[in-house]
Amino acid sequence: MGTEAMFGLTGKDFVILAADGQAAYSIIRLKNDADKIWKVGNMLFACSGPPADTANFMEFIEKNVKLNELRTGIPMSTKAAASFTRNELAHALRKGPFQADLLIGGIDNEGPSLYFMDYLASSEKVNKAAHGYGAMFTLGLMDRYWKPDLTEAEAIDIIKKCIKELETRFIVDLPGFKCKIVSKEGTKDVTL
Amino acid sequence: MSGLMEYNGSAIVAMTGENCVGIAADTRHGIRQLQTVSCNRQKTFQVTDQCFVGLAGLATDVQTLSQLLNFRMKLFTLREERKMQPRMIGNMISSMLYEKRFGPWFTEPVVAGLDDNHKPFVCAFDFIGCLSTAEDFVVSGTTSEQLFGVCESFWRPGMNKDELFETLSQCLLSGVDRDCLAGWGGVVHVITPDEIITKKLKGRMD
Amino acid sequence: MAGGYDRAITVFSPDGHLFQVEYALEAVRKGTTTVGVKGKDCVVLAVERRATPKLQDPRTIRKILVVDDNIALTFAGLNADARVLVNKTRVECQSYRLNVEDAPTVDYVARFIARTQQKYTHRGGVRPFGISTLLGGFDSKGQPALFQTDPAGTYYAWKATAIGKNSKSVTDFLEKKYKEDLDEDAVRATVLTCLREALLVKPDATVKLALKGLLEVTEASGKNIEVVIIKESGITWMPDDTLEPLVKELDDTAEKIAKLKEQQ
Amino acid sequence: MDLLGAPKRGMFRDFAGTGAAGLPNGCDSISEARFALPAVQDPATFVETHFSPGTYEDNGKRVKFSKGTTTLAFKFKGGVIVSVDSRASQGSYIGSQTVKKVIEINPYLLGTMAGGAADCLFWERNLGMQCRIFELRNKERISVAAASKLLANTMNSYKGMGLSMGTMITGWDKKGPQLYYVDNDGTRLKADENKPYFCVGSGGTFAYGVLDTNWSFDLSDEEAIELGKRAIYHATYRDAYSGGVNNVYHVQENGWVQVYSDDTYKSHDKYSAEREAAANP
Amino acid sequence: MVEVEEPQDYLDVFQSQRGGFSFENCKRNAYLAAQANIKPPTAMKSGTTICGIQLKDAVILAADTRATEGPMVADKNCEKLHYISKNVFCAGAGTAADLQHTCEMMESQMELLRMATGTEPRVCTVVRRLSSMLFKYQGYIGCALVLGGVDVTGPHLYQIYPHGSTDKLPFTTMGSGSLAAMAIMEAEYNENLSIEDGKKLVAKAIRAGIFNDLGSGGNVDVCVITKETGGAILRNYEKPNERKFKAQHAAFPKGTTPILKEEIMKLVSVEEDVVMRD
Amino acid sequence: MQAPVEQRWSPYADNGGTCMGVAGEDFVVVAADTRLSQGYSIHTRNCSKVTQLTDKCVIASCGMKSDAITLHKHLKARMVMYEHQHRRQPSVTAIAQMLSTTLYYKRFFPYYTFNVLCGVDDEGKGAVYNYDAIGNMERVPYTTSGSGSALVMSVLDAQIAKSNQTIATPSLDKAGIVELCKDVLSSVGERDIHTGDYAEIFLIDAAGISKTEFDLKLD
Repeated sequence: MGTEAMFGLTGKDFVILAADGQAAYSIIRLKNDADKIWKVGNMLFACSGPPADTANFMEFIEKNVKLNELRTGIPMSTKAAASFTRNELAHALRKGPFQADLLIGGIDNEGPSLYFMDYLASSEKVNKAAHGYGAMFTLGLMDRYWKPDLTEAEAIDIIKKCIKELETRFIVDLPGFKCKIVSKEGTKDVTL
Repeated sequence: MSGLMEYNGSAIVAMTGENCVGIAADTRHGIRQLQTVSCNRQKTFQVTDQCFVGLAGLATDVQTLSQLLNFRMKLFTLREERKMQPRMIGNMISSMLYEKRFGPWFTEPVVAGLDDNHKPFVCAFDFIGCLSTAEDFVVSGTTSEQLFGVCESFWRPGMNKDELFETLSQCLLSGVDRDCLAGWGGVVHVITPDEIITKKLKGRMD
Repeated sequence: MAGGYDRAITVFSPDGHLFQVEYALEAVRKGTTTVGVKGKDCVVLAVERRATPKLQDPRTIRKILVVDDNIALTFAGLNADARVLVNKTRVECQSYRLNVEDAPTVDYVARFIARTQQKYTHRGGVRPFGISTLLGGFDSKGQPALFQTDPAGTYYAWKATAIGKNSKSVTDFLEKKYKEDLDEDAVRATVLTCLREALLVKPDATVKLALKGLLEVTEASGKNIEVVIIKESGITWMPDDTLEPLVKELDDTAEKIAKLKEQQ
Repeated sequence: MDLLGAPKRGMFRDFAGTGAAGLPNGCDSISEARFALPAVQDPATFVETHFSPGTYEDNGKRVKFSKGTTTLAFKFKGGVIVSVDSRASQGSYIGSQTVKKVIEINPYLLGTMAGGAADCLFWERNLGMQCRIFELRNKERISVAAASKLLANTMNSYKGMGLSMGTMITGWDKKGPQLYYVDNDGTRLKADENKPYFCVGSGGTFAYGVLDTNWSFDLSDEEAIELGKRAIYHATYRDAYSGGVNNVYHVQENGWVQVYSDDTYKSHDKYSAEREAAANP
Repeated sequence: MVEVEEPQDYLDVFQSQRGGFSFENCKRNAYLAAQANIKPPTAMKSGTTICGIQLKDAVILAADTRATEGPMVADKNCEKLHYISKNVFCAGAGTAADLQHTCEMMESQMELLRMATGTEPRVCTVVRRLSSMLFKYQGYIGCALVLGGVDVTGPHLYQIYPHGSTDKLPFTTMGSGSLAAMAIMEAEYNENLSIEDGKKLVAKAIRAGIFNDLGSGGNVDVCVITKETGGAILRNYEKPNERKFKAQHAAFPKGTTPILKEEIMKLVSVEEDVVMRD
Repeated sequence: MQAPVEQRWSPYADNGGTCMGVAGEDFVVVAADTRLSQGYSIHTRNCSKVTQLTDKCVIASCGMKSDAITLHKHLKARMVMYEHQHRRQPSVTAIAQMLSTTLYYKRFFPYYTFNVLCGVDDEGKGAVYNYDAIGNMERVPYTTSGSGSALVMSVLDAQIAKSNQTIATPSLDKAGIVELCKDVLSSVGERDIHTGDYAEIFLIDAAGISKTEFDLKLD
């Protein structure tokens, strides 16, 4: 379980994802503004794990989703993207595993959907999710404050609470949190 | 790193000359090989007017043993009211180490001194007290391989105190320059019948 | 002629021809007419769509294919071959983006397609691709560029060109017409910038030129013409409602010219 | 749906790196040379046990690769400064004090060497070849991002085979000065926007201390070069596995320039004299 | 069991010690090894070639003089022939420190025995005491000894292994060079050799070990023990390995080594007190 | 009970021995002992570690003799191929780079050899190259490899590079360097059990390659 934190929530008509900005090598922080939330088609994939695995896996997924879009001419649904990603991860598990934990957020005619997926390629559609040590501190908090049809403001407030909680309780200082929202209009950055 | 002896890193060499004897040691104190804590670490201890003991190896044992040695020397002088000769100091250290045969101190001592008729005596030990004397030079520490090579080439019989000093310090410095764990300056003691010359060497600080 | 050599595989005939490749070029000449014109900051591709049977859903016949975010490709020749070649090209473009973290330039894509086509003229047991392609996109300096590739595996850059049925007459027409447009660009550029949103309301000269070229050889109706404008910002299809009047307007000019010729 | 040719993990690939996907223009391996493999079930473990650099007890064999170092590079207004030490140590024995740890890939690209010296030398020379071929094919210089990606893909396809390499790829391309960190498990990081620098090697932590406190984007060229020297001096002073000569390069618009190369012995004298002068003016 | 209370300061530690091994550091060293998974260093070992022959009325032992620390020659001229008593000597191979101290201990025990019984010690007594001690320590004391002597019952030659097993033999070799030496012994030994021929034989056997075994080298030490004269160690009986080439390096010019500080302490021999300087 | 130790068959052996190379202005001196040993026993006292590759270049390899033989054979074959292709002998610098990549191609099953490549380069200057087992190459004024290398290097630092000496002393001429090599090898012979018997010294200069032998201790 790397010293990273990422969490996500579904709102009324959007999904919000947040992730820390640290890329570390043993005890040294090499980068503190790493963007771990990838834009794939019109979905958001938050990916944590060793930078080599996350970068390689996410680029592979991103390009293949784009390829599918070019081929079929229709953008991929979140459900399809999640299952494609799961299959890739599961397939790689036996050959050269990628250590990558994922949160997949997207919106389509099924409404906003958030998928939790760990590096062993188990996948689950959820309303709130978190990875890494971050999960241990924030899942309780998210359970407490999440309610259906959250507005963007409310969701951002919960995310801020989670980050504050990490700052107070987690011994490791995680810098440069980034937060993004995906909605019908597309994806946008949220300044915390 | 592999051994406890290489946990801190050290280089000690002692050489005989014409009615004089010299002992030199590096001054680095490093921990876990990487960090250099300080560069004026004492690794040679004067035990009598004309005899020094150098201790290489695990820094904590070096300190513990030096205090124990100090205590045993004082006790001997109180009881016998005479100066311990270098050879006898050697035997004492040998039995002190061998006593801990199965739970040893991780240090490899070197003794260098002049006995009462100004005859130079040098000897070295392994960490369980096997005493080995030599006519020319003895070495100890993580830099022993390099020091063996250099001393074997540069030592020659019948050196006066100045030649002994130059040869000894050149051996130490060129030896530690090839060892990561030792160096950061050096200290050389040259013992002659009527004086002790102590010099701090300016070595590479990397 | 030196028969017997042109059946199975691409081998040289005694008089130095690769008949399979030449036959492929013949297939291209039978393909639907396709025109490409490079403008100041855009490339326009227009292609004649063969009359679609009533019951067929016109949307599924795509003669202009998107290869990458702002590279489009039209072709003349066998539809199926085109689909296979475009699929390979799309994989190559994504692979390029994966490894270089930058968009592939149109000259790079043209070279890839040409090389792929050439491979199929070299090995036994395979026949060349029966298509020539027109590629519109932007080069590494951000300038628009128009490329053509053909079954032999060669590729060329063009200011404007046409492939497929009676491409010869279209290119002659373009040669005459093309010169003046270039210097008009400065004027049109200013117009274009203020019309950025309403681009389609008053198409610029390049679109007009491409259409006029096409109308030389096809009978004018919005349904059997497909037009695409490739700009830095992306690829946009001309919807039928703007295409129809434009075709109408350009068509009568063709008649006026025809009348003029009669008078001389 | 035939997927994009991503670098396959665990499957052995020819040494040109990642085969089709590796080289953007799809040509396969560059030269016919292949890697010889031991006839053991799992070559990776074989190499790990017998020859992995870094473990000094290669079960008794006196085979030791060079390991331990301090290399750093930082972006600033005047381009990129690369400053390295030159010690190669095999176990606690110093193999050499004059290793050139900045590898001149081509007049516009620099790579640094940390970890296995042979691995860095070979693969960065190989990267130079790949960049040259890219230039010939595309008639323009390869971007630093693409060059570092080529190296990262190569590393990825040899994951677990015991390569040891922590390198920084830097240069000046169309988008200005660039700095990337690539290491042997395929990690590839672009330098931060706010703190665009990396320190790699056993002495890196010491250098980070000096860099973090003194770096600013608006350093003049002289100040930047001085900072590069200073950081490496402190690393060589404190870290046992760094030392020797300090080489400093400056990456500018039209390529890199070596701006300093001298023994850290001199820096020690200079800085301690300065400290004394400051102590009792 | 004598109750030994926990030592408060150094003096107590010294009082409570009554010789023998102290296992004080064992726990700490085990912790160190586990903590930093560090293997304890290897002690100085003497690769060694030693041999002994028993003649009609004498015993001759011989040994080489090389002590090694792994691939390094730590001592080029160490002593492997040990004095146990006037009429009993032994040659040792294995861990150098164990050899030195075990033989010293045996020497003091035999001296005490001689004073107590007023008689010359017998070889078999030494063998019995050595083997029981070595057995007690289960081979952890690494001594492989060739024990020879002439006592009232005549000349005896024994061989003792670290685990405590002993053999009585007319001739024997031990150590890493024992194979080379044994080849010579098997070829040329017979019991009615003269002492002079015996000395030549053992020297030849040791030389075989010196030249063919990397663990052995240096010079040949011989020890002849007879009834009349007792034992006498002929130190460096042969010196076949003088250094062949020694270049005369130009001496380093005076003052060439960079110095930071210099301090000269004149020795004043007024009153004899120990100057303890940190 | 001690954990069971997996005795994996090792394809490698260390046959000991020491070699060294010193580059002068226009000459190179290569010295190596000729003892071939394994563990504590000597295979042979007279087995050369040095192979001549071209008129102006030799290679000395310590470590495992069988790998050294294979490597030297391979290198000699490459020399012949080079001459067929270019109709001249390769320069030392070319050979050096070729050796580096040759070693690296065996990165995953390395030659257990520590090579010192010496020769006179095209500009007539002495050239010595130092390698680790997998091809990390560096051109140096002097170097050494093998079981006694740690003993040799510091002496060369002191006598050639004259590190830590503030008073300049005249540098060694050709004869001086040969003398130094002989002395250094005999010092190693004293202290390293794997080095001894005889030593060969190669002197490469414009005149060509001359070889002399001298004795070390046999113990």
